[in-house]
Amino acid sequence: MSDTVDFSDADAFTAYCVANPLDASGAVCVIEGLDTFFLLFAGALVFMMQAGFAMLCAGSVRQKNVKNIMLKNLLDACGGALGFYTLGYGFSYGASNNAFIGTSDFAITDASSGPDYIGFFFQFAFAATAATIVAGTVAERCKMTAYLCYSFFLTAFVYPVVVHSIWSSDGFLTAFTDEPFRGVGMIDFAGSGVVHMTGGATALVAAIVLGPRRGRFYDEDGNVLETPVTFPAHSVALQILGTFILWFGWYGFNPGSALAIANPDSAATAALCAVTTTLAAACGCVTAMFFDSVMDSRVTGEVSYDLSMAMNGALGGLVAITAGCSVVKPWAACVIGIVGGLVYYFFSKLLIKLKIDDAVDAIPVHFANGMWGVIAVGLFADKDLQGIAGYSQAHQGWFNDFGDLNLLLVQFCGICWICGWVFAVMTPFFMLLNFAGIFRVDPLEEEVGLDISHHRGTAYDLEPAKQTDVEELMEVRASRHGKVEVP
Amino acid sequence: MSEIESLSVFESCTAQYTTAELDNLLQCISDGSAEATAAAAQDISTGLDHFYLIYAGALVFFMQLGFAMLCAGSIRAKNVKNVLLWNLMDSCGGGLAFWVTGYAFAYGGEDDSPTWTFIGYKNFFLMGDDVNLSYWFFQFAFACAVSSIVAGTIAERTQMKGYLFYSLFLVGFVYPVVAHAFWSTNGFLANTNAEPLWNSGAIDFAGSGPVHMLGGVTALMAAIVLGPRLGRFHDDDGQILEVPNDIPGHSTPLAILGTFALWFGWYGFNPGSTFSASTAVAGEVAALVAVNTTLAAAAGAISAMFTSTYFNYRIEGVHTYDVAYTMNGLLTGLVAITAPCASVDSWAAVVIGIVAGWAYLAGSKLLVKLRIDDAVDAIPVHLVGGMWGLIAAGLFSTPELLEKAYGQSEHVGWFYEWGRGSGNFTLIGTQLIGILFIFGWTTAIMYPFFWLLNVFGSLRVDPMEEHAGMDISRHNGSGYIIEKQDKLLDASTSLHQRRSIALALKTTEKAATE
Amino acid sequence: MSEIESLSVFESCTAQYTTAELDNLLQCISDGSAEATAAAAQDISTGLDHFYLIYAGALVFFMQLGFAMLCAGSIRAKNVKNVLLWNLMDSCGGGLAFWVTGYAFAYGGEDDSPTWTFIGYKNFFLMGDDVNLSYWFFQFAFACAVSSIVAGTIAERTQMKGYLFYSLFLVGFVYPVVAHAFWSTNGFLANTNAEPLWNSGAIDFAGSGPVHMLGGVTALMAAIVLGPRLGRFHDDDGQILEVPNDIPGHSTPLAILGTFALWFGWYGFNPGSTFSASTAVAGEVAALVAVNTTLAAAAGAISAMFTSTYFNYRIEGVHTYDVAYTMNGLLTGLVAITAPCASVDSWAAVVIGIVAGWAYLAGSKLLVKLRIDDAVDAIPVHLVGGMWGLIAAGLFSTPELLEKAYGQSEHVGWFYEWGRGSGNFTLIGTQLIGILFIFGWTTAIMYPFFWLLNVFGSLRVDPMEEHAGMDISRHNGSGYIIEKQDKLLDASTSLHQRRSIALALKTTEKAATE
Repeated sequence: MSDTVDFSDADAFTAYCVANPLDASGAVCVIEGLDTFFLLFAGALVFMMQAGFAMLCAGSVRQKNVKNIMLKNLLDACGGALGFYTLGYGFSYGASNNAFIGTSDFAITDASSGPDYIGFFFQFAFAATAATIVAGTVAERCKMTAYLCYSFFLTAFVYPVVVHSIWSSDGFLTAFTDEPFRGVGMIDFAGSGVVHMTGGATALVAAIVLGPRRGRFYDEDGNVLETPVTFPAHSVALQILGTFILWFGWYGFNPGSALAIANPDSAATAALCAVTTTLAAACGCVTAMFFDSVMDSRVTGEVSYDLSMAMNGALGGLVAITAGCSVVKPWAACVIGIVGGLVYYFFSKLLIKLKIDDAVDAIPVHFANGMWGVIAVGLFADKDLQGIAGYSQAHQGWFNDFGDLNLLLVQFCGICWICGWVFAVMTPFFMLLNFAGIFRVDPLEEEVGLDISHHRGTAYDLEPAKQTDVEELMEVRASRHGKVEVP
Repeated sequence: MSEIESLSVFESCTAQYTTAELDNLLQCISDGSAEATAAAAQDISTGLDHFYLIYAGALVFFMQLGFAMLCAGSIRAKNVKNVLLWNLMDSCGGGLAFWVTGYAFAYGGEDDSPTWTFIGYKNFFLMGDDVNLSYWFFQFAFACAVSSIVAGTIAERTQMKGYLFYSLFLVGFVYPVVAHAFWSTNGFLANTNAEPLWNSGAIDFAGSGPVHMLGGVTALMAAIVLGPRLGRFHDDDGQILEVPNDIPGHSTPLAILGTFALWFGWYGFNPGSTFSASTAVAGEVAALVAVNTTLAAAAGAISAMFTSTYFNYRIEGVHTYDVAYTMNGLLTGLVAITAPCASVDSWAAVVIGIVAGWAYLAGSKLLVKLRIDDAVDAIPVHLVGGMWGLIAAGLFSTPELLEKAYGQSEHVGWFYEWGRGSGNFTLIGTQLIGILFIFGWTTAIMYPFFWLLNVFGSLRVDPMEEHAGMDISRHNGSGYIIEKQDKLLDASTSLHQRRSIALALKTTEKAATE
Repeated sequence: MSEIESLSVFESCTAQYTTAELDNLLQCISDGSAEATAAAAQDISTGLDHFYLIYAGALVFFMQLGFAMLCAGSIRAKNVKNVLLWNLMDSCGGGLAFWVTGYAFAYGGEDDSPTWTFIGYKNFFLMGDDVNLSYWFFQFAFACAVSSIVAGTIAERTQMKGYLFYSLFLVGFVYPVVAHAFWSTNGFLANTNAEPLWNSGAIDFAGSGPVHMLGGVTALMAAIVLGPRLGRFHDDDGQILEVPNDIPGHSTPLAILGTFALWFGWYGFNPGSTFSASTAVAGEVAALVAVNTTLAAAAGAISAMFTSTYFNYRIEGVHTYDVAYTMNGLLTGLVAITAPCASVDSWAAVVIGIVAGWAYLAGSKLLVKLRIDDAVDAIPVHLVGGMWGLIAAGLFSTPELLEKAYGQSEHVGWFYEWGRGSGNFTLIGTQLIGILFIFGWTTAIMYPFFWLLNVFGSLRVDPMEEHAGMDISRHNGSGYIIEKQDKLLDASTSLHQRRSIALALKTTEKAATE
């Protein structure tokens, strides 16, 4: 500092040294290091959601397909990483002259500094999440090859386009530009729309093209069953394990989307996100479960508590709050969670009515609640919080300003865009796969289970030791020590 | 801050003092510079502290996973759905109860005055702008842990209804009162109070008392009112069995998974209780806490395992190593170090852990003697461990570390009072008062509460349901559907046959082309 | 800092320079202000770095959960309790051993002199005030990982006693010596040493060598001395089987859970090894490390899976996708990137991962050929992967990144030496020396150690126990007690009957009221 400033000019010197008190000491460095650490932490938590999805899906399917679904979840993370690395990140955030897609920074070649790398890491975790949502829906009947094709395609192309349009500063719906769409741009803080709806919409298309599992809605001869057969989950412990891991991971997903922590606004935003995330999940869980209990008890006369309702309700609440977690008040988070629980309940029933088979109910959780989350922002967004979270304050949620429908409208446009894009691209894609005969496994393999037919045997072998061996051991012990009786 | 950003200090100063004397100008420059520095540092610290609390809160929340898996693994397969749902409800119902009243009762409206209050009164529903949200988040995770502790003890025989009632009541009211006493600046036991009890206040860094002991006492009350599971201490005709029936857990992997998850979560629970990582002192305290937590856990596991192995060897003549004792010993070590983690040396952490392992074993045997049935041994872990933790803090707290962590060292651990030659009982006395307070308050409230629930028939399930298992009776079917190997293999025979034909065809074809 | 707080900058300056000229005074204000800022930043940085190490340490500790689940899932159901208890003991016994001697041997008393020492000599029992406690915590988690690596390989046939002996010995002595050589400032291979070997020192950012390769070599020695499990390569009469018997794991979900947990933990293991997050450079390095870790893991899984699928397809004519190969390929990718993660570009991470996948498959096949039985394939993952990681660091390290992460770029990866036109072998040579050192030291110590244990009959369990399974023989019963569905359903029949009656009654009642 003393080298560059002319001390004889007292005014200039004081102006400089007072205006730049932090450059000299390296406090700026602390900020960058801290922000990087924050994203590293958040990215790792979001990554952990992969484990959550894997456990949840594995628990929810039948025992004979466990290995298959776990491998798919593992490959989501791996294929997703490579897909997003080679193409996806460039399409999402690469510099571009158009509002549709990025055109540079493939294989993160432009990255030269910490923020670039950590940005990629954090975004990769999101992309992998979008891909893994579909795994559960198409479980038990989708071919491995098809799955790999689609998960690469999704992370490398379909999802990045959505990201570019909504989150990159070049996108046409983005809020992060000087002149956003209708003065505000789409508010999707952590990706109810971008991540969950994209994944959920893909799952919907896949489920329709793929058709239901054998024996779910139709009997052996293809006749419609009067009551659809429910395939119960094979391990509740795994399901709940997965749910808790997902909830844990969401504390990286939502607060992490503040993308920085070393300034008061970001810090306040991240703290708020942690609270709203918690409340929405809790409300979603309680609502879905008790609503189901009440409805059920009116039919059967006995009160029962359904676990999958509880946990999918919680996940529904989490998905719903993801868009608005930084711009709604805690009470609104509760309302969003409550409605999220109901949205899940009814959409789940609707899917069954429509004979669309979703092995883990990922469509109601991610698609329906993703949509609700995006809408909820249009209803509940709070002007002050928008400011703190770095959004335009030109328009706020409808409930906070009854004369102003702009934000709600923008949110609707976002929904239409995501649905339209995903349906338009993925429908032909899946139909092509189907036409080529590499989408669905053959009926015999499905009957036998994918583990035996494609993964060299079952996932479990709980065979205990041979009884004769055990008895022999006990007898020898008893004679040796003279104290133990043969059980 | 914003003003300083937009306008250089010099500019703002000269604008104010165009005609001022030189001294004034210099003074202003100097002040402005100091202010800008402080503001920038303040910004970073604020961010860092929020981050730290979110990190720690997330880890404490992860303990819910740990409790769920531990409980699920430690009970019979027929009730696994039930107990998992309870644990999920702890986070959800508990979270909401803490939002509605819990936080307000515990910390609402606290001020710096030396007044002792019984309960907070503000920020219900998180209303008001004066709540630090990341602090709320961290505290929420603590509150949920309290009610999860009880879930394991009363598993396999309690009605869902009863569970929900007590869980909401515990998190919404009973726990906050104790947390208020220990941790609010207006609490009578809080050393953050200007004039706490005996001018000392209790040392409970992260909650051996308010969290674990409270959960443990509640579990004890519930277990007494509920009675043991069918077939545990009595036969079908209600005759007392000579040797109590052990009811082993159905899945060791789940239990160990839960144990590791809890241990991991404890690295948020204990170090997070500094609430800050933005100063060198806070960082150093947190580091010490992490180390002590590790050592106490390790020592607890080792002492419980080898002690039980030794006693068992004397009876049976074979060395067996009991997994359940080991992991519960470990957890007791963790519970015990929770109160003194910031104020004891690392060797003391090892000692605390070793004693905790023994305390657990003794507590566990005692419960069986008294025919109190604890499905997962949560009472010896949390009640006994928590009590020992509070006592240990009164024995081993060193002056230097108390100074660092709490900024006071007037009253120190009893062993160090000795070292000073005083033998002053103040700190250990306060710790004992804390124990009595928790015991008295919880018993006085929770025993009648459970008794009433029981009278109204909302506590225990009927024997038929208990035999069939809660999963089938209340949760639409069993938690596991794992068929026998043979059946699956049968189904695959036809597939394999077809495969062999395909392969044979291919080989022939290949041979033909060559 | 305290002085500056109590006295304004202006006051302290004017006190010093009462009669000074304006320039001096201004300079002093500026200096004072800079100093205050630096002090504030220093305070925050210290806190932040402690936090960072606690975070990273907690994640590395989480890997214990990963190892436990992976091992448990990959072995037979009858030994599951045993291997879970081992993994718990790794953390507990290992933690205490590292407290007693390990840390002191590895890092105790290091100084900035260029001396090469064999072993540290201070801070046993964490005594002394000069230990950075959060650093200790982070290193403890590393040390535990070493001994967990071995647990899987020797599972299902090793005595508890033998396991405890070697685990304490490994963490308390063998590992610290290697860690000292690579990472202490007095280590002969450490690039933090002022005059390391060949003026270069080995590049091992987070421990492909000292942690993974060392664990792998120990596992190899143990497996050789122990011999294979009964029925793996020989039939009941001791005749060699023509086709070795595969012994598949009993639960894929546990294994995959473990894999994910390990991967998650690696985000503490690798990025955490910057030891700091409070400077822009440290942040940048940590960010790159996170990216490289991700890519190598992904590439390893993909390459191992497709390669095995391809070879299998040529033999069997059916596409099968092997889960165990995939996850072990993934882990090998992680192990391999651990050494070079801070000094290679992202494309190189992908290449390293792909090669790691192949290396794993080759290693695994080779072991079977040599009839060395590794219950969870830990030797190919950690030994082969660790070796490849050290070599890869010698090949791919770029000058820019070495400069950033290590502050030196005199000797760079061989491919870049080429680019410089020099073909200098120094770095790759040092890496090979590192490999030889780890191999030599570990073999020289551990082989005799295991051999002695074996001679004294403390290593292998007797065949009868092996057949019956360790859980029943040593751990009070089986790890799973999942009753048969049918039995539960039977028990619930009466319940359902009563329910239908209740429902019927209710309906009638309703009809009556209407």
